[in-house]
Amino acid sequence: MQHDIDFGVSLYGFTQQWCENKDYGFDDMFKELNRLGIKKFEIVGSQMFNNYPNPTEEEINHLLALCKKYDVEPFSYGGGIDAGKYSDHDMTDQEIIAEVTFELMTAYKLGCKYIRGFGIPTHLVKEVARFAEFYNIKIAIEVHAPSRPSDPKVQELIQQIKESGSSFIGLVPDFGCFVERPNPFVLQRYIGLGANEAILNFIVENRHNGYTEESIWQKVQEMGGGQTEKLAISELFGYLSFAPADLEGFKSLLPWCLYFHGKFYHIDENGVETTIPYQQLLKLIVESGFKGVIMTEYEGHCFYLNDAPEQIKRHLQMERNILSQLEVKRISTV
Amino acid sequence: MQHDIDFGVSLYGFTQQWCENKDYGFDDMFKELNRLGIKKFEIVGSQMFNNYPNPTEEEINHLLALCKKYDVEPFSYGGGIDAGKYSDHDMTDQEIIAEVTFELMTAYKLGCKYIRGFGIPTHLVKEVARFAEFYNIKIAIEVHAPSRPSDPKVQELIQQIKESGSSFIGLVPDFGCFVERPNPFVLQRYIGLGANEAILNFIVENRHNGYTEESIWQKVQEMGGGQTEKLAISELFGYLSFAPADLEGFKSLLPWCLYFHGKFYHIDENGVETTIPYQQLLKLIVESGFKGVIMTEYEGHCFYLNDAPEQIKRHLQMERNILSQLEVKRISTV
Amino acid sequence: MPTKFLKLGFDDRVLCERSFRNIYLNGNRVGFNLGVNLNYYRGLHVSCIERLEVKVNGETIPEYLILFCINGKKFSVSQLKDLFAEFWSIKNTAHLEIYNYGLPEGKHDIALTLELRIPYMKFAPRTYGAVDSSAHKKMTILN
Amino acid sequence: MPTKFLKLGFDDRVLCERSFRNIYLNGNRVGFNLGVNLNYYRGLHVSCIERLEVKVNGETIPEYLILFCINGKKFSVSQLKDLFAEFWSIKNTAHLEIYNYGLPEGKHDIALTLELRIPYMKFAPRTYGAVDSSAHKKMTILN
Ligand SMILES: [Mn+2]
Ligand SMILES: [Mn+2]
Repeated sequence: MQHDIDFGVSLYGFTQQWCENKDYGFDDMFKELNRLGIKKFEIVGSQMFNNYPNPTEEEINHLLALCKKYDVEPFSYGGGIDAGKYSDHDMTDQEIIAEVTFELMTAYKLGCKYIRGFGIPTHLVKEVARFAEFYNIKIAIEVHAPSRPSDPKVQELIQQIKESGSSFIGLVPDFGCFVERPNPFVLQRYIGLGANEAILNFIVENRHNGYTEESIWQKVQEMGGGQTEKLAISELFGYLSFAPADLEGFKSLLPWCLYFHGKFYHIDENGVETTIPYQQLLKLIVESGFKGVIMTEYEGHCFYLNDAPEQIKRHLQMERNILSQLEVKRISTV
Repeated sequence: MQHDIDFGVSLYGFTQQWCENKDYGFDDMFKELNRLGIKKFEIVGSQMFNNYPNPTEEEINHLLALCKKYDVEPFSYGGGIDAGKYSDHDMTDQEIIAEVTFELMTAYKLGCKYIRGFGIPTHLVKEVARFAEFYNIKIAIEVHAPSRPSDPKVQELIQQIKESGSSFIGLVPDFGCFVERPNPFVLQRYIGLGANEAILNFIVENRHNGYTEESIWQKVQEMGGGQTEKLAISELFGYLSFAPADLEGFKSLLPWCLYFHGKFYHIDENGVETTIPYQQLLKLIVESGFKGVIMTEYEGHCFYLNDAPEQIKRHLQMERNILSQLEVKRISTV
Repeated sequence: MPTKFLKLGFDDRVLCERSFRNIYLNGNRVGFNLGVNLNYYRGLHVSCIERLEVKVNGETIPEYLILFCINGKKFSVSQLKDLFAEFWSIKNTAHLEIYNYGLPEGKHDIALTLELRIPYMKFAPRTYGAVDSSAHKKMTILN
Repeated sequence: MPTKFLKLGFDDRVLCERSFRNIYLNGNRVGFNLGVNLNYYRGLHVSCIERLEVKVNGETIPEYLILFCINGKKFSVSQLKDLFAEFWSIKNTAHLEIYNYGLPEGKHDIALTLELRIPYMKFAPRTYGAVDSSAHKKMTILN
């Protein structure tokens, strides 16, 4: 292989089974990893531990014993700052640092070399890097939809990371930032829940026509929309946001990327994610000289098709296809 | 037996071993009960459960399994209302009722027929009786030093119990109410901790000379007393309070007594508790026609003599001696 | 991730048929138990519960009749907001003990309103995304 | 039971020699662990802690360097007052993790100030008895 890209799978991809099937557990997920030939995985602490932010020794040991049994390895710990967990105040900076430390402690026990950081305020980046260094664990702050790489706050984050001079803090871009159009399954789901198709089309067409989430909800109500249309607005302005991919912005992130969240929603029988420009993203990653991991992060569970194993398999195949084509091109142009 | 008095032992008596010896547990206490030939015991929830006020199923089941093994039975559950557990407010009436319910739930799981109630406000007596009836468990509110039976608040409590018309609420007098003089061990302990003997004597002699805890502390400071003398004042005005026994008051409690806390501090080789008038107390109990249990409650652990098994044995023997003498008298006067 | 109002499709797991049962004390029916799971992809701190209401056959249960039971502990509804140290995980069923003298054998219409703050989805000071974990089901209770 | 100021004689159990040890991360000494038991006859809710201070060889440890660990959870000292749902039982050792870069091998003078509200000993609104569970010991740490 000319490129130095390795693959991992986030257990987050198995959300539907995890939530719907009481008996579905780490065993089942690790068997899938074995079938996929994947060793590295990410685990989201608040999703899969019963005690959070401080999983018990029993929980940690249970997980590690299964890792050994199935020969898989916790690569990254999906952490986060639950800044709103107190009912009487937002977390103070000191409380946030404490939470980061808890995530570091858990990642340390798991043997993870990386943490997916989320909710770490930009002004704490340098302080957080100090703690990460103690633990010898790198914290990758996630750049996630509806943020886009060119957003001033993302650029300010890069500036702080740069100024820290620390190799223990960096970024993990989530490819959900580059969704270019709503997946048809998303719209079908709203329709299934009773949304009006004309109103849905209006929302999609006017997503970037100067509306805020509030003003379009106002408008949609006038058109006769209700709770289902409100859900659609909230998601399409939120984690299912879409827009022409901000590839220039992505390039500006690349020097600071520690790994990538290969977020995707659906890959059809042709092996293509039709809403996220994987080909362009992977090309930029390879061109940047990145050595490391792309973590497959399936989020199509929001369509409730219960198809994670097949989708994750297709995703890995798609990535390998794209990378080998890039390889061929590179060789042929040499 | 002409009297209908049975005996039980409160596990509270084993406090010193429980606190000082990490490995000392229910097994050890139940073996003592076996040696003493005692089946009925009381357990204080906040002392012996790791989870309180809601012990886990595992804790309950562990205890019940040992009860079966050693053929002993939880007679009464030592409950209490931790009205000050919140840092921002004293418990509201509704919160107190919830805590009473938790104690009832635990007692129910343990199979206790009685609860030692503590901290239940007098105005909630009738309400509490309703809940006790649901659980078919009788709640005995403790009358404890430094309260004395004749105190207006105790008499008001009796009034409320009477008005409730419920057989599910009553009293458990603690014989610590009838300590007539400080035990020499108490004073020796203060001296061992560095207290000035003259000041100690002053405190004891003036305990009932119109001083409050605050005013005598003022005076003692003027005499050169410090933290150890403060501890002495606090205890001698508190749980180690003493005064001529309020036997008339005790008589007024008797119709409402569900069981008794046979509190004691030290029984010498002659088999006598020299500070509490057991002979008179038992005589009044027998004369009242009481049928039920006196729960041996050793508190001499505050002298750190590590002598609970021997002391408890002496206490039971002392009670049996007194009762059989009363019997002889009764028979000889018939 | 910032999405102001979320409702996932794991509705069916919220009201737990298996743990829907009456509570008896000494042969008297005193209440019923309602097992509740989160309709979300991750666990949440109990303090994130912003609204909890139960309707049985159209009638709202008064709050003071409800105990919220989780991690072996029991709480009143008004205490929930303070429980930042109690985690309600995805695999962990919370139990509502509802002391309304229970329900007669048969089918009942149970409507739970359960709204939670999403603690990592901060939009502004004290303003967070919300997830709707409400559910509505006809369930059978056996005596 | 009402006694305003209590100090029992189970002092020796408070500072736990066995769990007095340095904390290492990747070969670097980052702090030390101090196991603490209650000097009382019963357990108390963590919210009853009214004062907690540690002096090492005469110097007070700043509060922000201390984590209070109990029941598998970790808290800052300033959070303790809110933890009415965490019980600190007699048989349960709490651990203070103190991130001061640890202590050199050898004997150290450890002084713990620990005062707790006695929650059932109410004298007046918001006025309760107090128990002093402080302790002072010279203890040996091994590297
Ligand atoms: Mn992601
Ligand atoms: Mn007593």
